[in-house]
Amino acid sequence: METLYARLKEPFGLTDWVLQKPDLCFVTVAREQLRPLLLHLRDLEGFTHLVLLTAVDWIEEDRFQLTYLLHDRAKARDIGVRLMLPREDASMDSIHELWPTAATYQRELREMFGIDFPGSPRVNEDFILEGWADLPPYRRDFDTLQYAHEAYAERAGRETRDPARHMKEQLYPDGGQDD
Amino acid sequence: MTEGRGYQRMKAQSSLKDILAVATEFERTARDFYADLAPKVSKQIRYLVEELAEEEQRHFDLFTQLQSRADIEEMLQEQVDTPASDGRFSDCIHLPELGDKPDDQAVLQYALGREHAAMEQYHSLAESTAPGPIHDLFKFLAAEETQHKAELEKIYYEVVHSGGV
Amino acid sequence: MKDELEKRLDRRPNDHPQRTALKDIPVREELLPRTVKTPDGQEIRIDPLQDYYCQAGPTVQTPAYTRIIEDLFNWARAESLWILGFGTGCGAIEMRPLMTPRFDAYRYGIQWRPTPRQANLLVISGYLSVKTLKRAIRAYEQMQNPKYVVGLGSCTINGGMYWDSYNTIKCLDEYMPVDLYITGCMPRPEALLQGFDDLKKLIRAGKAEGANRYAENFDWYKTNQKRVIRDWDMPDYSW
Amino acid sequence: MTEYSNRSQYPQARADGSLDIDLTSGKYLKLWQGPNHPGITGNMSVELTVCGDEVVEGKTHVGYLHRGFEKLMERRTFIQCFPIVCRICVPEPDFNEYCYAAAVEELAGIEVPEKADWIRTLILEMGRINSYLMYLGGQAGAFGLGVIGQWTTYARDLMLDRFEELTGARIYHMFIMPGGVRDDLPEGFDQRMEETLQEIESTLQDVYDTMFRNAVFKKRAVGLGYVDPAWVDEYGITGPVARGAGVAKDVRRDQPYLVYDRLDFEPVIATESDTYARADVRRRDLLMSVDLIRQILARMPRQGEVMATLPNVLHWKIPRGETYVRGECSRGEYGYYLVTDGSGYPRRVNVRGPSYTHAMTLLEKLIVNVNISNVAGLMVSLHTYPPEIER
Amino acid sequence: MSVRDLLSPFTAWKNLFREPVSIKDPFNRPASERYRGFHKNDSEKCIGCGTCEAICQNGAIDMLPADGVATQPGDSGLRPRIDYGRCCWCALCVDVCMTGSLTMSNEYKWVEADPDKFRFMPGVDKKHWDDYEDGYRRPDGHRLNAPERIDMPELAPAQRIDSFVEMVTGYTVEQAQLEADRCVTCGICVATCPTHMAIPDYIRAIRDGDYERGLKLLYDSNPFSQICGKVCTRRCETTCAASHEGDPIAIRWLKRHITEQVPHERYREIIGAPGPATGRKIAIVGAGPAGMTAAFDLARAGHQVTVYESESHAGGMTRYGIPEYRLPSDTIQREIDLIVSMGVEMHYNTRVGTDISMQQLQQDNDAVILAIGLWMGRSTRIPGSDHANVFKAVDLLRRIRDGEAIEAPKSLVVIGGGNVAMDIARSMARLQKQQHGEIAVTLTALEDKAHFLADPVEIKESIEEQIHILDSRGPQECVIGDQGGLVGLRTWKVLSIFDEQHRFAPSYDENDEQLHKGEWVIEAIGQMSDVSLLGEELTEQLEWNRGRLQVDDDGRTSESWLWAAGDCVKGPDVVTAVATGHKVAASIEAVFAQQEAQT
Repeated sequence: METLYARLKEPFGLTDWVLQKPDLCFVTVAREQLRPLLLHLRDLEGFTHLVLLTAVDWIEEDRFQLTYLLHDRAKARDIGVRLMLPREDASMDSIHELWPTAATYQRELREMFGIDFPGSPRVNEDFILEGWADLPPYRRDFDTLQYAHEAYAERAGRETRDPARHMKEQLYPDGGQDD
Repeated sequence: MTEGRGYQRMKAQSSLKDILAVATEFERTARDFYADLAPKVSKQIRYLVEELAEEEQRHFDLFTQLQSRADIEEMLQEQVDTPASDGRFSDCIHLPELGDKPDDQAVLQYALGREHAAMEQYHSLAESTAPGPIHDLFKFLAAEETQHKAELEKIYYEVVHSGGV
Repeated sequence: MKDELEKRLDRRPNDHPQRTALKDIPVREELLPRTVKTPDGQEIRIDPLQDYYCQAGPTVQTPAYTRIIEDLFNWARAESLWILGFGTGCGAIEMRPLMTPRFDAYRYGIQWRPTPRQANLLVISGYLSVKTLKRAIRAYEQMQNPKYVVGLGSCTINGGMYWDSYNTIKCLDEYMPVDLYITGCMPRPEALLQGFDDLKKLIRAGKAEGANRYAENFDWYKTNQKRVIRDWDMPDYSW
Repeated sequence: MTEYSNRSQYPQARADGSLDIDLTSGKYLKLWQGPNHPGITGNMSVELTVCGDEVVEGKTHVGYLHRGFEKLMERRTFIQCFPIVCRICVPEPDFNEYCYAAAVEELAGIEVPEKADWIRTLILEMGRINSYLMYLGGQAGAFGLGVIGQWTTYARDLMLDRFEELTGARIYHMFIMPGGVRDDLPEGFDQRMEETLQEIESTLQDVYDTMFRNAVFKKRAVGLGYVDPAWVDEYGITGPVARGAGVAKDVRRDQPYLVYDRLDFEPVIATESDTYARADVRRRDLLMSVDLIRQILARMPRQGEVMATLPNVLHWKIPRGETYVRGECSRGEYGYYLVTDGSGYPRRVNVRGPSYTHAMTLLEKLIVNVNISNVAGLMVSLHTYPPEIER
Repeated sequence: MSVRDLLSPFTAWKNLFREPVSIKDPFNRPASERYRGFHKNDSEKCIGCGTCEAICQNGAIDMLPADGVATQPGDSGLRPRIDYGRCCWCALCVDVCMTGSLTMSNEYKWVEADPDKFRFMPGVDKKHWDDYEDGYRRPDGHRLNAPERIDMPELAPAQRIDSFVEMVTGYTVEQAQLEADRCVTCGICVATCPTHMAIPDYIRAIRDGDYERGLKLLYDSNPFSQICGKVCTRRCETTCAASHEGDPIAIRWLKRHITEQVPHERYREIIGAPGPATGRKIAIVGAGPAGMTAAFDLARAGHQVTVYESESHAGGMTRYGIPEYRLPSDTIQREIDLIVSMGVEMHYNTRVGTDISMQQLQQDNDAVILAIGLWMGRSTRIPGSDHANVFKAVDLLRRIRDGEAIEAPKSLVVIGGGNVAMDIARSMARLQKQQHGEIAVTLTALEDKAHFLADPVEIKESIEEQIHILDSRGPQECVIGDQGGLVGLRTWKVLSIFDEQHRFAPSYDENDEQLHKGEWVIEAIGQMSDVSLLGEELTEQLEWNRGRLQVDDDGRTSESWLWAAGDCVKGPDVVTAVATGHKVAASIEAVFAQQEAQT
């Protein structure tokens, strides 16, 4: 894996190399280098299988991380290619012609993160959700609990007490130094 | 009251009536002793002395009532074997030197010794009287004193053995 | 009844600032009136909403017979629980052992049917996503009266482990009348049998009145349904 | 490959690749199979456009079982995620438990006791048997052989009894915890397991006689849903579907995890690459799992801990990192991509089940030209579970 | 296709001759022994800590008051109520249960028409599965939180025995993090702490690495946090939820850790400056923890506080009663300096009653606080106890802390089984080691080892330091030799100390008599207050309650201007003294506020 990185580092401008375990490493690549890198990995390095394509929302850094995980069966190894996208109006080039399955991943990312992949088949069709009108739910700024509270009825009659506060009320209502 | 007199009386007389008289005397002197002591001790421990005095007063009242009852006159004439090992009872009638300003520990120690002697004495008196009201009285008194002693010991432990931190 | 239901459920306002305006939901393509050419070349006009669906709402079914007859009917109903084979959630996986020799529900007059028209018992086997709720309502409405609903698993009762999920409903009885709940995650086949047995008792006692409740409070149920099914693109009543 | 099609009726492709289907032409009919349909694998649906009784286009629709696990996990602590992951895949929940636990252990640097690894392997193989038994029933049922499902469900239930006594639950076992497994094998487990295995073997023999050597099944399954070996990488095909196409892809052998490197087995393959071949691969794989369980019980250590010491799970934080953990489940490669950010909650979890590619792109490709009556059989032959697509 | 393919399926007919596999009675089929079915809770064992609620990812558990369960120290009085409309039977609640009270039965059938009925309080709401034997319980050794405490590093016995250098070295950040990690944040301990420190919160601050927040939390409720971090009697740890199935959290050491992590010069800034002056004057008698706590509170409120202390340094018993190896002087000094920096005026070497009268204090101030502690050692008053070589522990400890050169005897006997006894025994052992190279300290106590009043850690460390501990020995006489020198202590074996009613009633075995040789005998059985400073008149005016000053809940005496706090009211214990100090200060504030309102 180290030799692979050493070989690809310069030509593709790879950064943040992490060897997570002997058969899995992660690298970060710039947007314009992604396609050449994936092609190189697929056609010349044996990473023929797109294991998954997904995103991570680093909302504090105002960006999405796309992770393309490729697998090389002959050598039993994986490489995770990270790509950082600005969160605002996130859009990325589709890779569905490299792997047809990517279209499904891209549909999901479009729906769940709001990341667009122009040109990807059926990318704007509803995939999992139906009639969704809120923020894309996998975004960090979407609060599922709050949404659930507001959208769905819940059974009434639930209440709970904090043990420490309850003990204060029961045992030393006025005597506490710490409120 | 001087040393030995009570003991002599106890030895010499062995009718129940006389025994009761000694016992009454015993309780009375104690009561007076505590009552006299109360104003002398510091206010913080006065409760202790006052409580002791009250306790003795109760016993004293009990004996006085008993002696004034006519129905047991006959029984009082009965002779009993006075216990031989009863030195402490009369010892304790003797007033101790608690000093001018005794502290709580000193008072407690005195009271404890006294209760112990009384307890043993009543116990053996109960053993040597035949079943009947007098026997029951001594048994009652023995139990009273035992309990009293236990209470005092608890107080003693709490007051003196605070354990330290 | 409606008030009681309202009271039981902790109502929350439907509109909140976070929610953006609804997408403009068009009626499904299949529901649009259209002209179709049949294989033999004939052109026919189809208006699905008119032609495929009933315009009237559900009606309350009152016992039409004497007590004895009604009891006999209820006995017959109780002994023929025909379940719609619609596995809405994970609980469906315990239906298969139930229907196969080991637990053999058939011996209790319980069997699976493939279409709503043949079934009288809708088993909601666990959580319902909003997307499935929409289909479950249609399936329920298409079932013949008298019909029953059993909620299976804790998630039908109060959301279960999906209590904070944005995509599942929490209280099933908010959206359709439930006759019985069986708790568990998931309930075992034995618990299901127990539940069906209890349902039989309810039916025999004439107390499984869910379908009538639905008809009586149709508007209330519809309002609740439409509150969560944001792309309501079908007729209000799918009979 | 059997030729079903009469291409003269077929719609032409538009410039963007989609088909030019005019519903008003009367030539085509839109037919929804599912979600409420006996021939569907779980709660999903396929939107079929048919021409006569032949499918010209099929679109998979999922989302009926979506609960948003990946989102829910982001607001649960690492231990709180453990009970919910198994719900992602109902028929074979243990893979979720294992992959999640392994990913957490890797990022948190927890060493799992050896015995726990053996028990985990045992559970995963037991789960595989369950899943295959369910598949066989489904596959036969899709072609009208109802009795097979009765038998296999019974056999599966016996295995569920073993699960129950080992893990304390029938379906959602919640037994493989980050750090190890909950408990040791119960007293007399080996004996009862052996009896169960024998019953399963006998059932499988019956299944072989009545299904695999059945003219009806052969007639319908042979040649249906041909998968070209060249598609394996292109479409991300894994597991029995790939092995049925002659590609000996098996994570247990390729990248051994748990104790698979200490067990004797070879990936089962077939070359015909049709529905029959895939069914047969699964049947033989099932027998191999029976053998693996015997190997595990014969070789596993009987002494020692089954759980590592965990920090206080209530405020368990894991340093920033990311990893991917995979395993070979009955449908193919199951994987968890876990990202942590140093907090007490996962930053992101992505669950990659084999059905994700099988039921979407691959099914949509294979379904074209298939007779409507065979759609169910084809879907089952890919052995897809919708909840792992949409989670 | 072959003929075989047509015939083979007919083998299915053989099942005609098979026994049916159907379960005859599926309604009464017990689940497996380990089955995770419906919950059971041993309500007696449960302490209502709410850890089950905390771990439940389904939000299925509520903590609510239960009928017949009282709130008391160590038990919140709450019990879990489980919503079976939420539960997923993962049993994390059982695994994490701190007392092992929560288990599961193997019952699994529950059908209801009313969905609201699926909420119940196991163990309180009776269910038919409550007495089921089978069902899931946490397997042995299966723990979701480390049951063992992180050991506090300390000097080895050989290193510490000849010096008064502080023996405990304090947690490293890593150790403290690990120990803080064990806390389940239930807060049961808060009620037990006399001053109700925000224990779970400051432990959380350690986990977060936010020591300044932690320090702020400490000083919000305890201006003796550095001292309590070292010598607190830590009653909180006795009610710690973790103590039920493991070691309690080392709350004291974690408190100490916070105080050590924040630079001392930052303290004042974090704690905050005193408020604007009010012109009110308060005199405090005694610069111990109670007095100084009240001084801290009142000075921070802007009042003018003067403290009168008969010794040359402040700190009270923490300085003069606790040996240096447990509590170094500079720790005390830092604490005192911090309090004084709030604007407290100190008068050292000033004995009230002698140098200044109570009446004077009353005249000069708006309020007076008595915080005089328990400074007089009790004596057993057994025969011989008035010998010159019979000492009282408090007196000796004070002399040692004062720096007085004490010539240790070659051998000595200590009477007492409390912490003071351990302190003096260990102090004298150090002196012996320094002066003679040999240790010969015998410690006798009435109690048996299981009932020693001293902290078990103290006992363990004493034994490590070669103190010869004899339990169940009742002192009878300090034996004086022919030459008038002390020979040792004669004791009887204690058969029992308490009677059936748990009252003190020692009974002795007079046949088991022993003589413990010792040139000195040191009595460490108890202490009392020296109330003589009040003067006869004030003593008579005040109300007393069984030997102690009678005070109301806020520490106010029967005299409206006089409050009392600390060991002389309730003790002896540093943290209790702090708590009463706070109380008194708050009471005075309230009285002032009332007076303001009236004028």
